[in-house]
Amino acid sequence: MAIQYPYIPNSNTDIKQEMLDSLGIKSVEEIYSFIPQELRLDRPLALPAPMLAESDLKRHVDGILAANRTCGESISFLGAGCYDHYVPAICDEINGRSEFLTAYSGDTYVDHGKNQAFFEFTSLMGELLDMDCVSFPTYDGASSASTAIMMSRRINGRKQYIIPRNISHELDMQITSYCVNMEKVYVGYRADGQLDLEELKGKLCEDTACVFIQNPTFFGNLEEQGQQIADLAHAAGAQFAVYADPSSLGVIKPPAHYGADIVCGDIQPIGMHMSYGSGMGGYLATHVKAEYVLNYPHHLYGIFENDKGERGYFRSLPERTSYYRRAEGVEFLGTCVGLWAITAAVYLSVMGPKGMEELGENILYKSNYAKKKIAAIPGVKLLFQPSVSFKEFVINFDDSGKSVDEINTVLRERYDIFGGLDLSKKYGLGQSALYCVTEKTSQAQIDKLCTALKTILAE
Amino acid sequence: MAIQYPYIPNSNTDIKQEMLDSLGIKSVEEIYSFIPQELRLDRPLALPAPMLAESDLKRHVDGILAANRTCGESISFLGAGCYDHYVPAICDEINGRSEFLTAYSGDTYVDHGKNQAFFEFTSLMGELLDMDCVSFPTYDGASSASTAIMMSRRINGRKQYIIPRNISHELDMQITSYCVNMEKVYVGYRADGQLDLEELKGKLCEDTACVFIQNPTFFGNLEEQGQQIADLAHAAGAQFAVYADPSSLGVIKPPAHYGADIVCGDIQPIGMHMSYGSGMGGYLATHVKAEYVLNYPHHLYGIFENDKGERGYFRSLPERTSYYRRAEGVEFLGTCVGLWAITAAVYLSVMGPKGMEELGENILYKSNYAKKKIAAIPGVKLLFQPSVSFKEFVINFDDSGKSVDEINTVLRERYDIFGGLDLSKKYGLGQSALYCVTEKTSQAQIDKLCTALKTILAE
Amino acid sequence: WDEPIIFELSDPGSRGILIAPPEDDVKAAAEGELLPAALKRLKLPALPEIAQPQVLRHFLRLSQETMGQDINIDIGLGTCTMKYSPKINEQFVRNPKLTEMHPLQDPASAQGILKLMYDFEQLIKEISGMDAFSFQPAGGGAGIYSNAAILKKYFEERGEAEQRTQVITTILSHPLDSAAPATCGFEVITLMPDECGYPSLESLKAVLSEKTAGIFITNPEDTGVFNPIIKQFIDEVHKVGGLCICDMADYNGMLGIIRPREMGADMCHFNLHKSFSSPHGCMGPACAAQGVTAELAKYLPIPRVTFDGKTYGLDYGEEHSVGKIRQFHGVVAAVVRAYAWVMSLGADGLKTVAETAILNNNYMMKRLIEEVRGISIPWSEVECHRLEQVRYSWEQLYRDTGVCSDDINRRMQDFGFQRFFPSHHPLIVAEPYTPEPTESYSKADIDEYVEALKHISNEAYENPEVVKTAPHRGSISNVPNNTIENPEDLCVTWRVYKRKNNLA
Amino acid sequence: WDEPIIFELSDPGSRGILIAPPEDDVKAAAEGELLPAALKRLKLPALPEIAQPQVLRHFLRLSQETMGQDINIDIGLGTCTMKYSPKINEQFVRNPKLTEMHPLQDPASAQGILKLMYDFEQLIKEISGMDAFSFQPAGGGAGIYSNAAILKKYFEERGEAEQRTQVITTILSHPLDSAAPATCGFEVITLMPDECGYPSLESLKAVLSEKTAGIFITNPEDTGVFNPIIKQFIDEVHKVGGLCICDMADYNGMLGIIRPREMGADMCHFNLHKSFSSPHGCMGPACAAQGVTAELAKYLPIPRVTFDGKTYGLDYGEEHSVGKIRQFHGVVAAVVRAYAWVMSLGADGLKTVAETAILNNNYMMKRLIEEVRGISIPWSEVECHRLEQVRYSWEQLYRDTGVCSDDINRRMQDFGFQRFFPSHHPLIVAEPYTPEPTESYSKADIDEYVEALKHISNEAYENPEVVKTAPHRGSISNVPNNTIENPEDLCVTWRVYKRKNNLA
Repeated sequence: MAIQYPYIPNSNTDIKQEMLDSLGIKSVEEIYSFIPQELRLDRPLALPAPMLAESDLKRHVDGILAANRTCGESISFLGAGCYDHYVPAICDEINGRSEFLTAYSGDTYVDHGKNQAFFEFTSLMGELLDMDCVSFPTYDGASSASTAIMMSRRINGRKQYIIPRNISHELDMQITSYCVNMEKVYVGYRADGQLDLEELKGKLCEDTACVFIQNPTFFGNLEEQGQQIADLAHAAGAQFAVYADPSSLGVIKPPAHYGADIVCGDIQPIGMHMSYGSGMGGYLATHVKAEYVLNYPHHLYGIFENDKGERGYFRSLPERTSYYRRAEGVEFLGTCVGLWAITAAVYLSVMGPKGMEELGENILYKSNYAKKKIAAIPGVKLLFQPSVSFKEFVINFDDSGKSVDEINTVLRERYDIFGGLDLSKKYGLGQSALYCVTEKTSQAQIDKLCTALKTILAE
Repeated sequence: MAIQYPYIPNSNTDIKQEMLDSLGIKSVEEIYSFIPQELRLDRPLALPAPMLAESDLKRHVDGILAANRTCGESISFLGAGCYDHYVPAICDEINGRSEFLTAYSGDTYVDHGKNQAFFEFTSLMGELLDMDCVSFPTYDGASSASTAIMMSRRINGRKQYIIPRNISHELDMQITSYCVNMEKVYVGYRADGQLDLEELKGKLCEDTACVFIQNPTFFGNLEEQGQQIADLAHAAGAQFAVYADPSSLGVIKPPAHYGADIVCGDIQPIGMHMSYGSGMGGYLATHVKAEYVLNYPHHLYGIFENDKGERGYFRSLPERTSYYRRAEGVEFLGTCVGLWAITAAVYLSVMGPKGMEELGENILYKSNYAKKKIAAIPGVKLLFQPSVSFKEFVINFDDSGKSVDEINTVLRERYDIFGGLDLSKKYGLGQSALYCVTEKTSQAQIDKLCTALKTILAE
Repeated sequence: WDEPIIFELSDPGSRGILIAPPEDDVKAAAEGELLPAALKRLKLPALPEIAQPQVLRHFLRLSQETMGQDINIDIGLGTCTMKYSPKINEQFVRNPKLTEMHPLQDPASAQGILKLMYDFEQLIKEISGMDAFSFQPAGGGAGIYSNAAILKKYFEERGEAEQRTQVITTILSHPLDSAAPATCGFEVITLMPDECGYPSLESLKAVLSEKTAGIFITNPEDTGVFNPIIKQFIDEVHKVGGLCICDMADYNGMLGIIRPREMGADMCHFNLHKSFSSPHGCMGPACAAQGVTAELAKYLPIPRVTFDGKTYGLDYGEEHSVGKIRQFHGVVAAVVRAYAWVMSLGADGLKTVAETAILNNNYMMKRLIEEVRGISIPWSEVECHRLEQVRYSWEQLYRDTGVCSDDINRRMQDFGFQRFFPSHHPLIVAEPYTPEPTESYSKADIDEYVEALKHISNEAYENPEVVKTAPHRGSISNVPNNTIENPEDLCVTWRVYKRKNNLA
Repeated sequence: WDEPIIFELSDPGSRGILIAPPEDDVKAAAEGELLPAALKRLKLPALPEIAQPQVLRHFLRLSQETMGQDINIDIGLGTCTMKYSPKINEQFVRNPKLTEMHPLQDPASAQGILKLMYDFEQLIKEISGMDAFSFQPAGGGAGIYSNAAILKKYFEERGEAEQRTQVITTILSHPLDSAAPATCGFEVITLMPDECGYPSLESLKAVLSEKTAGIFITNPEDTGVFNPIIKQFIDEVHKVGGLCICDMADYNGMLGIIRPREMGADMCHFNLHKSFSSPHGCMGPACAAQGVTAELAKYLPIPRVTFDGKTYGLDYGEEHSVGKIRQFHGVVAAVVRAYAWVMSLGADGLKTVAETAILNNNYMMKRLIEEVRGISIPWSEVECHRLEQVRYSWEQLYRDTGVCSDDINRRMQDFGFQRFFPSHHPLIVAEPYTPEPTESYSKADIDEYVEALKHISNEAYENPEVVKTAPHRGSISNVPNNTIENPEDLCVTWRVYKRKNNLA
């Protein structure tokens, strides 16, 4: 007898027959027999034998994943865009709810709850960013950064975008992939990691669509000249776009406070597990002005009230979007990260203002402690001093005569420590590594790292 | 400032003050000041400093549990009443639903869904057991066994219960704890593990309330004389109560088919994780006759229909219960295992008749294979041959000169195998161990055990 | 949802999950039939046959038709201590490091869970003042029973078993304080309350004798009335040689304030699924932590967790123990949750729990009495002290309007609340209503709840029909005739229902 | 539930979770302020302050007001492939062995996940016939964009970038087959269908030229109409030197039957969150598996997973690659689920998926056309071949009754169904309706769904008001005036709403 597949109710032999009978045919093949033979596969797919029993499948997949060594099992100092923050249990509880997990594009009425959660996400982000317009989140921070830049172009019709050299290479590459037909102009940074304002002045011109910075920068230090950069950009008629880490905004000024017009970044730090990069999601925010609003490619969930006082949520101004206008729409818009929007909403709701503040403070203290302690190790140099850094900082090992690759290998193999990201290839910083600490990193872990580094560098 | 506890909304300083004000008092202590000082604790509790941050708590508890070595990590042959069956993901999904997890005693209207799930549990068990009356499940199989015996006494007013010597010692102890003011009479078994019918005949008398057997017996073999035992018990005017493993009933005759009047057992095998014994739950079933029905201590969820054709579920005949009649009720009735009732309902629904049959067949084949292979190892003897066994069987090591304790220690320390339960202390079977295989046990695991035993016994 | 019974979803032949066939070698090892014909089931059980998505959908819908504490302001279910069960604790009990543990593993491979159980015993010893605990009883009733079993064993060992056959309780103690000792073979004597809501010392003295084995007492009583002379009660029982067993199931208002030790208890039990936040799980699995004095420790169920300063172990010594109350170690998952909960709060946190529960209850009590027409509090004439819960009466409202407590209860659902608990039997208070606003509810929650009661009370006075015919917005509407006279009309399985209704 | 906005639940001072303060030594290491005044946030963000039980309850209630595939017969959302996402796969992606993996870990510590990604690439290569895959695009749109980026890069490397600026698509291909290439800088030419429902070969030939970079085509088209001359289309494009990019997002009816390879595709993408069962998650996270021929493999986004027969690694070589389409490795969790799903079914199972999807759709189509008044199928005059979905039209019903597709859609909710998907824009079919009864639905599900449509159609003819004023049993009722004229009236945050409505 044919296999009766648990996921396929109508693989049931009798029922299938009943349905075929009602259609007056003998096999499903008759339905698609109109498709030319040359298009059809004339053999079964050559796939491994299936694991039909769920228990076999579980053993198999768990077995594969068991070969991973995780950041929970080891001690990790990796960041660089994806962060090991604590995920409150309630976040997992809500995003694991069958209803949210398996809903899709239902609108105002049927998915009222989902839409309210989306509206709450944009509203909560609005408070965190102190901005009035926040869109449905997109694929990742790099996507929202790309849109921030292209949005600038759409606003002012200019072609160039200025980005700093202390930007993430991966982020840079992705912006390049998306901002086609635009010109990238780099601006350098000083030894303390602050943007080189003089160079910026020289690069700004009447074709500058926007100035884009990361704050904290990719190297972890905070950019302190936000307002000056804003002023320079605005004076040149350009937009000022800032990529900001939401986990920093309980203690650090939101970009809107130093003149940013467009704010973007990644919501992974606020409630999403890393999951080998699965947890990324991009947010984008602006003021509510027509030139911005009409240049979002994303859904904008607006609130409305009927005469019974019931509130509903609609996708507003949909005529902008590629779903309505195809090639003429604002960029393209696809399935992004709705579940992460809801999760971030839960995260911000449960954290509240005090939670975000304490989170930020915790991380500030930890980075400060780690930096001080590491700086004391012979053969090690901290870069971008004396700038304040948040969560990440760069250690240079040039004086030690050892490569980051060597050091990281020993850290991993001997100490079960994942060292910071190797920056030696792309950033012109010699043998440097980007170290990250979060509120999950304990003093004991930092101390263990220092002891290990001391030993390794002394060998 | 006082800690604002996340789990205690009104620890909020301002709100607490507002509430105190509305009561016209200065502190909560004023409310309970009427309680004599001698009753009150005059110092703070001496407890460890709390882990107020959820992330600290998680690290702490995960750290403690990490010291466990589980049956998933090792290879386990432990059974003896708690079994490592596969738990379908859908069972965990449903019993993890907030609504089910945190509901309690809501009745007909508000908890309609829960009540329907209970009714479905009893209905599904009814089919599995081929019996018409099934109660809300109780603490564990031993509890339901105790009630089966006490129910017999309530029915026929007799005082003795006959149990076989091949009963689980833990089960026996628990029955003894509950069946107070009754007399226990043991009946022996033959070398092949079957009940000694001659002895039974001799023990049956006019004071026999019931004959109670486990099938499969504690030693894993099947009792083949069910009908004869039933006939003997009935001829003596006694009830016949059978403790049956629900995971066996897809292939093995339910006790009702060989004359059982009362059927009981544990539902842990059908959908519950072992969780160090947390997953136990007792079922109890009979025919729908007044003498049985009125002697259940448990809730009985009946179905009713209103004139709109809507079905509702009520606790039927509640006047029986101790909740209504206190000391005069049928035994006592408390909070038992509602969540496991729902889980077992999901399990049986997803397994269906074919699933239960295949499960049973799989286990029969595995035990057969394991027994044959182990029997071939020098120094080892299988007990209770040639009886057919289901899931468990007893290996005797007397000829090897080694104790079960020694063998199990080596198995665990050197091979990462949890050997069968040591029977050497309570059962008069010499150096014997009770081995268990389930559908999760792979051939490779059985083979590994055999290789290990061969090596150990040859040392 | 108008969800059919699961059997109605059956499509014969469909499968919800597949089971791996045995390996080829395993199959080949079989010679002939594996089962004698006499043992073989002849006809497969008539379980439904349903594909997996449909099974999932069915039970998800039933879950949505269930009002868990998580989803509603569950103030109504008094004596149940409906409080927040933190979600992080669910992660702990769903960790394979717990779920895949067999209870009979060698302690060497179970050091984690044994340590946790041992450590929790130390915590709850301090919380209660008692000297030793067992977590084996799998529910409040089992905890009381286990205490009764120790009581019996204690007098057996002293040779007084024949003599000490009587147990005393109060009518407003939990019914199981009566039923469980009775099941254990004791004769139960029940004291009635006087005008203060608890029995007088005189009424106790009147029944004490050399036959007295002990007293099983809930305090505060089921009504929320705290018996302030509890210590005298206990002293009197001790004087005649009896033991005192305190039912601490509803301990939520006393954490860090009052301990059974100071009351003089010899034994007690705490429901970990109530005050200690393990979720109720649609009535279990649960755990009663059974606490006793040092003298009685040897009688606790086996096995007991031991610690030699280095390694955790299990003591299966049967000599004095009452034996087994539940298989293995009880509902260890509840212990894990309770441990995590206590560790998340500490001493100050626990006292805040109790004080907030008391504050919430007294705040709500004030609002109800002052603002809701037709409600009253029995035994409040002299003075009205209540800790964490109150038994109210709707008697006045019923007299005025004909709307009874049960009507109001059904109407509560229309406002999105779980039903309320009226009272245990016997119904000493007329038209009873027993809510318990635990520390998990905000002031806004309580206010919303009170407003609903006000609204319903007003309806009762102005438009009683709407209350009497409730619920109007539930999964089903009022189902009359839900009682059966003849026990053989009982219908607790679909098979019987089908037979009665001539369904296929 | 009448659930307030989360901000309305705020009680200033309350905490939902606490954060551990830094260790004492860590704190002591700080000298003075950690932040320069210029960087410091002066006022805390005005997030709500709510205790944890209330936050949980709020979002649980919102979840219950959301109609996921799990909970309803989600046939309506055509082109979305709403199918069962097996629960076991959620256990895999929630395993800490995945959730706690950082994407930049040394491959030596990530052999498990790399093996799984590598193995899934082998599986989907065979399923599609394509030679290489990237799982980096995090949604269908990103997959199309990534293909457009390769198209561009390909011609750049051949020095034809200036010349080949045109991309062709069909009006009934997914809108993003037009929008994504346009975002990538291509000029888009759109073909219109002829009377068969797809464009004629002549119309294609008319727009092909040396400017043609490629064609982006969905087949079956958005309407469920399968273009049987797809191979000729592709051959013609190849003839002028263009590449063919097949949008396989809706592949559910073709698994094991038709592959992009045999069509002649140079590139394609599959939505793992559709045909391959990864759940939709309220619109993502998602994954488009991007497949290309061997010739184009070097252009795929980096990093790519490698295997040397022993060890899995990552190749970050940038030389030919289009670079990054999404950070890191894409939504790996979707790959894990898709891998598990394919391994649970195998070759026969996948073909059963496709054939059952086709059977379900054709069965439903027959019932709808024969039994439901006012519905019709455009382009069915000549012959009516549909695979896994159909675009219907309610035009007749609208003409007869004035009830439009949107009215019916709102009414569906009253019967417990998710809304249906009408059509992508532009609305070529009047009063469109596009359901997709995937293989996850039973015959009984489909019958129940059809009955509801019949019922509503009858209502439209007999009592149109009830349909027009729907929904009647939803979380909210009809909300009129939901469009805004002035973009600056946009209100997507609570802060703006409060300001507009003068709320505190």
